[in-house]
Amino acid sequence: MDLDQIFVIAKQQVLAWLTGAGASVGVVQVISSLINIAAVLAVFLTLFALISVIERKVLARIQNRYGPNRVGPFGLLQPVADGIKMLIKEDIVPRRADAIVHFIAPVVMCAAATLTLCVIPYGRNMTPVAIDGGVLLFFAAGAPAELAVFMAGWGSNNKYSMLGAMRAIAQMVSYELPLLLAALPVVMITGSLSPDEIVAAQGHYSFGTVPHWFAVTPWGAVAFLLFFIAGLVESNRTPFDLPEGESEIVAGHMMEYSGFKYALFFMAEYFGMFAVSGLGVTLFLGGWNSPVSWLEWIPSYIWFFLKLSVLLLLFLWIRGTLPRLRMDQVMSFAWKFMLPMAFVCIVAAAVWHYAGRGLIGWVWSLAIVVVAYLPLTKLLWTGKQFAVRQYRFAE
Amino acid sequence: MNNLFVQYLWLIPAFPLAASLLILFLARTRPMAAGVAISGQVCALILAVVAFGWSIQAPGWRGVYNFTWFTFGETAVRIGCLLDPLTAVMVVMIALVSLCIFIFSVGYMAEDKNFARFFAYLSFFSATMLGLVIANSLLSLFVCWELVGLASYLLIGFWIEKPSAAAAAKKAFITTRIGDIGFFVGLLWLYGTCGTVLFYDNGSGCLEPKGLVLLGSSATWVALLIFCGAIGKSGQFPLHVWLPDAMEGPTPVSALIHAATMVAAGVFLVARVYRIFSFGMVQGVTAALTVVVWIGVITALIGAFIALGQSDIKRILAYSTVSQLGLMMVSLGVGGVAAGIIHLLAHGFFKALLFLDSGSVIHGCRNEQDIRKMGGLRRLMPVTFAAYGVGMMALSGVPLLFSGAWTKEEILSATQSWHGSVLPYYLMLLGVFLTALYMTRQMMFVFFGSCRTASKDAHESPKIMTVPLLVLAACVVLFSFVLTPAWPWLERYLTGESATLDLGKLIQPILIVSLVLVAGGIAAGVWIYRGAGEIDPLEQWMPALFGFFERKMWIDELYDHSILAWSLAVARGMAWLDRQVVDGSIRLVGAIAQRFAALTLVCDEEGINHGFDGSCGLTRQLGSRLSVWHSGQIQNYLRAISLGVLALIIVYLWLL
Amino acid sequence: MPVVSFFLIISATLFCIGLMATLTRRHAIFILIGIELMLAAANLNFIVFWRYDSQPHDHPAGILITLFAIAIAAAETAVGLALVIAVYRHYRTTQVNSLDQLKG
Amino acid sequence: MTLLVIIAIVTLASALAAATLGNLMHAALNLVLSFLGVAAFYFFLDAEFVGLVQVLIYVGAVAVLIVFTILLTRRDEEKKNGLPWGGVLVAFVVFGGLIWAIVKTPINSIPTPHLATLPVHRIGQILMTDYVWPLQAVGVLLTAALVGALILVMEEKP
Repeated sequence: MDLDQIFVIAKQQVLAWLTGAGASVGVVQVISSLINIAAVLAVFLTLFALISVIERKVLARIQNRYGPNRVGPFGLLQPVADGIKMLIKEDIVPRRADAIVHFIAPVVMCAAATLTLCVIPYGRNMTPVAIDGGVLLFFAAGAPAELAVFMAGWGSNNKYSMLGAMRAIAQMVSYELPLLLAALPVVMITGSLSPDEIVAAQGHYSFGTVPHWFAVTPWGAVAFLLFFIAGLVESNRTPFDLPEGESEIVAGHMMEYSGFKYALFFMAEYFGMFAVSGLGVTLFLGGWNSPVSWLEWIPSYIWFFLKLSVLLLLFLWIRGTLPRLRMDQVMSFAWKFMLPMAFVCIVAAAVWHYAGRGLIGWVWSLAIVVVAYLPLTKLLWTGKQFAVRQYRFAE
Repeated sequence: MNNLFVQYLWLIPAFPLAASLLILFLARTRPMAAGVAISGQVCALILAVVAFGWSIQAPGWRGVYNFTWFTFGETAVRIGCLLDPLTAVMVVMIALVSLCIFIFSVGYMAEDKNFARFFAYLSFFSATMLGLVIANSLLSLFVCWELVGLASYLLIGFWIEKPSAAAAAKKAFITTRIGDIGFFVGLLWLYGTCGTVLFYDNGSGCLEPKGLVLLGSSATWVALLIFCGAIGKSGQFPLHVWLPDAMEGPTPVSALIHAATMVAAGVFLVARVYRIFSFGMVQGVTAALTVVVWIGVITALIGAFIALGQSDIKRILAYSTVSQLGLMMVSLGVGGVAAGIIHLLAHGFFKALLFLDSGSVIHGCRNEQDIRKMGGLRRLMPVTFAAYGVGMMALSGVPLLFSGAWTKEEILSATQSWHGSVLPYYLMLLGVFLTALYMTRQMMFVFFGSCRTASKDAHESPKIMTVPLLVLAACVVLFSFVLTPAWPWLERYLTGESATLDLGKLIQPILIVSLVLVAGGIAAGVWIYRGAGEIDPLEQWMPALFGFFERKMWIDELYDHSILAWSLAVARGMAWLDRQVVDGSIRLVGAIAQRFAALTLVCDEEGINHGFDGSCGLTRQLGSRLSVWHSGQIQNYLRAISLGVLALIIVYLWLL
Repeated sequence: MPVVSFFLIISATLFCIGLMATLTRRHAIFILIGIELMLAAANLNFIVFWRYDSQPHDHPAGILITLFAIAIAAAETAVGLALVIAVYRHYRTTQVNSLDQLKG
Repeated sequence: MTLLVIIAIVTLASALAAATLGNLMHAALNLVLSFLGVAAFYFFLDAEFVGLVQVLIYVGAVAVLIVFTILLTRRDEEKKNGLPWGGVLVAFVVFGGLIWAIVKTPINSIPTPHLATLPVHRIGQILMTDYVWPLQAVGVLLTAALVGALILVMEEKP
């Protein structure tokens, strides 16, 4: 039996059973989409629980300590404990806060996050929502996240949360553009917005072993790097986790939340992380393709989740090592480095494509990328080295 | 060769003209003026004599010199000088007489304050008279003719302050001008028909056969028109009224102008263009000449009769001149051209003599001119009496010694032989009788009888006045030698033949007849006026007739009431017309313009200003009312826009 | 009732709500919101007419127009809001009826 | 079909709320909801691409802009004077006009023609070939708007 398609076949059998049971076509469609959603939620909730523990363990290991190992074997049941804790905790809503906005914020946050998840192809024809403009949906779904952050900050009627929200929005808005532009070369080369076609485009191997992943190509590597950094910022992760910078403004816009809403925020954050890395995998690391041709017998979803876990570990690793950046540095980095580099990637991709995708193309695009990289970095760092920080206040 | 001198003929008038200009502008002192004038006249006389000598060489010789006066466009106006027996004789006579009168007037005008101006005018007059005589073209003749008229006007009106003198001058000028109009028309007609006004232009002149042929039938009319000029200037019948009034001027003026020269111009003119008059002569009679004769006859009789009735010494002489001119015209008319010219010359001398005599008489009687106030001057002024006697004898025609007789005799013979009619001959005889009568009347009144009021302390005139008198008297006597039928040198010279001495012809039957008449006239005069006192004996006898003569036959009054009245009426009509119609129309136009201006003002004021202000006000109100809509509220605008869109939709759908 | 007119009615109501917002609200931003609504309604109409066009064809005219309209609307909103901020900074108020310096 | 009706109701309700709510922030958020509703309509009308773009731009950018502007102009006192009936009246009149227009126009009830789902590729191709000039024009417009907005808002350095 083909392990690869095991889940797909299962679903179809259920549907077949249903149609057999006399459900109308409409109902069957609804059921099938429900199944997909259930599958996504199940997989990623468990992953969320798992990763919350793993993150603390990895961070601990980085900091030369053990991390949570009291609850269950090697601390694996820690998430259950956290979950229960979250549920037990009293849900405090600030009195003069804007109750409705306060309440809706986490809801919208989670909705946006899950919506982005169901676009990514986890295995061969295992994409929960397979629409033509999949990548576009991903970004469109990402858009309300900013709004949710703002609602959280505004709803809790708290200066610090408002400040945190402002920072988060500024950060997310400025990095949305590089994120989009980093994805653009891939879309340009494959000529389609649907993730399945992108993954299919990366399915070939040259010389039997080297996979045609986009990350392998020079512009692809740079684009992947940019994409990854932008992803970090979108999900407010470590080097750019200013919104909820613990040391400064105590959990930023999530300050006034407690209990389960706070958990929801965390869930949304992790889902955001999963989505970004998932997209990163589909766009640059060949989605569910195996790195080498002779390992194709391993089921596609296995490959996808392997790559995903690599990226997540990278997230955690970065969180453990890099210090937090200043807000203006984050901003100038976005506009002065990321955006121009993204444009350069597009040009490099074009050159690579029109030079026949072969060695010449490879060399030319590498040259372009390197040539562009040097002045940009020089521009970025010299001026701002230790300049006095300028505070700009909103009137 | 012989034309050489003719070129300098124009010098003759040039000298007096230069003298007159010199006097007018430079010489202001008395001796200077007199000296310049007299010297100018002497030069003229010398040249005249030379010219006379030059023309005597060959009988009937004619010197012509023409030159172009000015050109306009292609036509050139040519004038010139002419030297023929007629010219030579006239030039000498004029120069001589003028000289004598110049010398006489030095004494006569001694105490007059405008002495220089008088001599300037006199030399100007003599210059123009000489110019007239030597002219070879009717045009230059006409120009000099006008200048002579001007000179006479200036001289008659010399005493400007006397209103009667000014009126007389004006009268003289105007009446001569009336004549001149005819002359001018004739001149134009002549030019029109035969293309040139030159008398002799080596063949193509108007007096030469070719010109005359061109003239053709219009010759009589041209002649008559030119005769009008002569009538005016020589004081013939209709236009003689100015001559007696011209006596207002100083006596030398009367002598020079109204005795010798100017009045003679008319006769000279007729003589000059005699060929036009006599063109197409039938037995010596042409229409023009008959007219000349009858005018002459009438003038002579009128002059004689009126002279009888006058009491002013100079006025009597004036009327005698009128009658003598009439006589000359008759002689020309009947064909005795030479006789007429000769009588003219003689008359010039003795009439100048008589006038100068009367001048010295007046001078003596302290400017008293009424003969009835004079008397018994023969003892007080012997020289003047003697000269006067010679002049009187010559004028009335006492034969043998005096030239007047011979010339009259010539004229009477010519008149007798005239084929036109016999009447003029008998009338002329009456004229001779009357002439003798009024001259003796004057003689009796002035020199004989007892000294009346004015001539009580009369004294003889100074030498400077009496010497010219004697010279003139001598001339009169000497002149007759050339005239006697025995040796009619002058007559032959004038007609171009050579004269032969023939004593047998001395006594002619006509001479006897005229002798008888003259003697009768003198006897009648002496008898009538023997004891004449203040009142004229003739007046006692026939007061009505005498009054008729004295009033100059009411001719002046006739003119006043007829022509003058009409012209005044016409003038008044014209004045009225001008004032009412022309001025009226102008005033009307002015009024209309004013009305129009008022109208435009009104419509401008009311219509435009108010209208404009009104419309401005309107727009401002509208603007302010509309500005309410611009409340600045954006929503108002948006509401308006949406309503507009809605309306559009509805219209669109309604149309669909 | 044909589906087309159903959609048209929806867009019409959306349009009128936008219009009402623009006409009634005092606040400058609400006017912009109103405009946004009206624009959305218009775009909806474009797509409806493109979708229910009687001649089937694959030329996505409606979509293109809507895309351009959306882009332009975004630009317009950006400038509008910038204006509102500038006005607020200068007049300390965003009440439209007090911003009537251009009064006639 | 019922889903369509539900979405219509939600959209219109949220739009009405956005129009009438006093609280600025709530109005803005309701506006976002109505944008999402319109996007849903686009999906119904087989125009996913436009729906996605709508969500991306309106919800992602415009809403944030509006919210930020509200933040920046918060200290403005909100005078609660009466609802100006003039505007409402005009709105209703226009609404009546439109409805009358829609009802009157004889749209023959054409069956929903079956459209092949339009691939995004097709849109891209046409955009880049036939509509390249409008695209450039919009690009210029957007840049101009960007710069303009920036200048308007940038305070002068003291």
